Amino acid sequence: MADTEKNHPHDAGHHHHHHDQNFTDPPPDPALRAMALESLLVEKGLVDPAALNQLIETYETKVGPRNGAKVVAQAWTDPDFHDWLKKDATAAIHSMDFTGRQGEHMRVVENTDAVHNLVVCTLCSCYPWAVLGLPPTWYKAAPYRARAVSEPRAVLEEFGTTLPDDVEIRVWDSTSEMRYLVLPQRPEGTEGWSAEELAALVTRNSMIGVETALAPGQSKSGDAA
Amino acid sequence: MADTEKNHPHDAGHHHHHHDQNFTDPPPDPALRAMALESLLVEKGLVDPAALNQLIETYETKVGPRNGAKVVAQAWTDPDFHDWLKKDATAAIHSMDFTGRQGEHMRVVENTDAVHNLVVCTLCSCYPWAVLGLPPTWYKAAPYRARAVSEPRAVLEEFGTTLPDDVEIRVWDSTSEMRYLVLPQRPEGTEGWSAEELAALVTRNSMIGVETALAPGQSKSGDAA
Amino acid sequence: MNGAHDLGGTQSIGAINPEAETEEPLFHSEWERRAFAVTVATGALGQWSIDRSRFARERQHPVDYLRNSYYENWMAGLETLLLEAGLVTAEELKAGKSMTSEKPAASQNCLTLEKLESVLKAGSPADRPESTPPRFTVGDRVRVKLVNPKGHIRSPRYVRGHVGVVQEFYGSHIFPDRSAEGDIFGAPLYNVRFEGRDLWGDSAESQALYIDLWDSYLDPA
Amino acid sequence: MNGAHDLGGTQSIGAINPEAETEEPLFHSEWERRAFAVTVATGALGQWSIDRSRFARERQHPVDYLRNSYYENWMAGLETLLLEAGLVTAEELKAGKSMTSEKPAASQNCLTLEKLESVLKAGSPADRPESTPPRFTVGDRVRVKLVNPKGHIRSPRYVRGHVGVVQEFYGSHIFPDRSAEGDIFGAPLYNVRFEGRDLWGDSAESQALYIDLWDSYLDPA
Repeated sequence: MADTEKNHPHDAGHHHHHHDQNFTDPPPDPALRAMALESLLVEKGLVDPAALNQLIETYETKVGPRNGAKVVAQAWTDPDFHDWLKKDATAAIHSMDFTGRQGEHMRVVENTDAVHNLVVCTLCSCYPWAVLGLPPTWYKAAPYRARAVSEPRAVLEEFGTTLPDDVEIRVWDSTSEMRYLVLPQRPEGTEGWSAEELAALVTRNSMIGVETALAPGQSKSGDAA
Repeated sequence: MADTEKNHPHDAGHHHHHHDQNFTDPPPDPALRAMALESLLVEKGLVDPAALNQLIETYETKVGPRNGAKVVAQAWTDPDFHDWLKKDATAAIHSMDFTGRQGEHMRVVENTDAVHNLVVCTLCSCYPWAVLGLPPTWYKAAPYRARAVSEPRAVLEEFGTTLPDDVEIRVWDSTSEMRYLVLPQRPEGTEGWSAEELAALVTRNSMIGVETALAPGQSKSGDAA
Repeated sequence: MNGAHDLGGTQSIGAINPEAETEEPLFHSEWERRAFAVTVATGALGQWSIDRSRFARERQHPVDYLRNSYYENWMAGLETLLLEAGLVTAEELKAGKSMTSEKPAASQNCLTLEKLESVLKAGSPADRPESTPPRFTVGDRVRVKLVNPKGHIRSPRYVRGHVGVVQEFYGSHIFPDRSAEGDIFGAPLYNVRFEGRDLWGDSAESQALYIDLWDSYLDPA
Repeated sequence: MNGAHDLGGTQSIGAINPEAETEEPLFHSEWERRAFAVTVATGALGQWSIDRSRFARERQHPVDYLRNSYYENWMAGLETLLLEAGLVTAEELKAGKSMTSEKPAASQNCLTLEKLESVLKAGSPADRPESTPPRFTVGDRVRVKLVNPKGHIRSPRYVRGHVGVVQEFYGSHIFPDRSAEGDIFGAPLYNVRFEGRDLWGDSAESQALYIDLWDSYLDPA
């Protein structure tokens, strides 16, 4: 019996996949792919090479987490701005001239002794470009996107951040065009510091919520990670 | 501003993944992996090479869909057996000596003019070995497992099987150790046929539910697929 | 666990492309034969349940699980099981050679040629005396719990949260969630019908799902 | 759609392994710079919405989506968008060369250096006049619909079926499900709080999820 199944050795000795793609092949070389795309788009008049270079330059030098750090330091030093930021973050942040793409609609969530906020985008990689620039690789990769919502404490531990059990962790999943910025707690021992001095304590990671702001004298680094 | 982000070219020109694995590497060669596993297990006394060969021989020659075809043909020709099969498929099938692994707990689901049954295992690849042998590759692969439950009509079309809109499709997802066998409809024009003649019309695919049984004179093939 | 194995309802997953029934070989290469045989044979050592072996495959990274062919997933799972049972070391797996002259105690359970036929014939029935009485009966409306456990579970994600009707009580079968952790006992098992349109929307008229679910997966609805 | 992009709650997905903030470059290679720039620049052509571009990335096979690095997914999505908009052909993409001397009409919208600063500054606000009045108000209990659409949706699978409480009404924002199909209109958007233990079990005490959800994703609870 079962004779339809025997005598078909087909022993090719290698993979035999029945997908449309063969996942044992390496993916196309991304550098060649990017070059082909750009050449073609330039030739078609769909992109302007000078604008591409300026676009890259803008995000490499102008739009980055120092913007957000200024917002945070301002909130720490100016109670009126702090209130405005919590009530209408979009207007408050735009007033500092941090406007534009991925910052059109802003909301600031504030850390306290009782609440710690953490921002993620499980569905893609939404991130407040206008105040933080382009997101780091880990923010866009699968492990953070998968785990930040289901086990935020374990995720925070991987950044060296341990919170007391009774602190409520609020995870903000950026599913709409609303962009979230964490307002970290002002570090102790910074009484009388200027906004400029304070801004140096405000790391990008503290504004995503995976770390706290630096303590005075603490160097910014990912040592803990 | 954003000065922490510039002047770090790191242009390695190739992939820079932050996974534990690097998915651009090809997976290990399965033939070498199988050989290493078997050698090690033999050396440790955990498997008996003679038993391995006999195991393969058993499923290549003894346990296969001809078993199931006999069950179906018997049900088509013997009303008492048909009733028994529907009431207690395990006992009825075991009475034909089709017993053992992945056939310990059987249930037979019958196609009618109003109902068509389809079997899948979305979570792994559960399959009634005792009556159908080992499953085909497509049954174990992601597309069938993903789509059989959510778009069974589209799946059936890919096997060349079109059902009237008013036929209810029942999809059996094999989440437990209960194993499902579809009892296809007896083809028209087979009045007076013997069980042996009828069994030749019963394809493996008709007992999974992705096709109907063959009509008299129709050759068993995957032409439609 | 929420893993890549839980495929029901996944989209953009490609065409089925079945090989013709009359043309597909049972194995597509010699190594598949060997991977099949060593997996089945080591299962008979009694060192792990079928649930534990499923869980070992599921715990792979989603990319590995989905790009592996079927028997590659079996091999990956078997390697995990052997390591976790302490029967082999990672070095031994890599070398394909034992690093000790001592044979593990489990080798006494080796599936020998002599034992093979009776072991295959006996199979591994999953019915077990009931530990708890069934809470539901045929005709009851039940809602599948919306849970996200980290361990093994046989309640597929696509049906969690949905309401169905109990069709049949199958008696008490080994409860897979705990069996995957080595704790073997029975729990009431039902077959439950769900309407396709409840799960997939109006395009799924004339379509029903029949799913086997254990008592503790369900709430009254 | 139920695809690999919908990652919330996926397990066995590995460690985060963040690069140190002070050490990670903004781009890890020159091709990432170019992939970033062409994607942002072509977005300004007005041929597709951000929702459509997300949907183009999501529709990849799960293995491709998950093993690709971030900007590889951007390139894959951009190729799909360009093809579907009829701006390029598959042959042209392969060759990296135009097969026609005619420039597409969309080239009139090319993001030139002159326009760049004002376009970046303006951004793309997503608020739109309301098409329907909001059905919910702050404090309302809502249940996320347990749906499995084939199209784009921004209601993550891990929250579907669960009950939360409306925290804030954000006004009317472009509805992504239809925007991905080219139909741009506003719908009420809320921020909704869910308790961690409802989603993940008792181990998720002291944990809450805040998720932005459109009106039609919700039912009263």
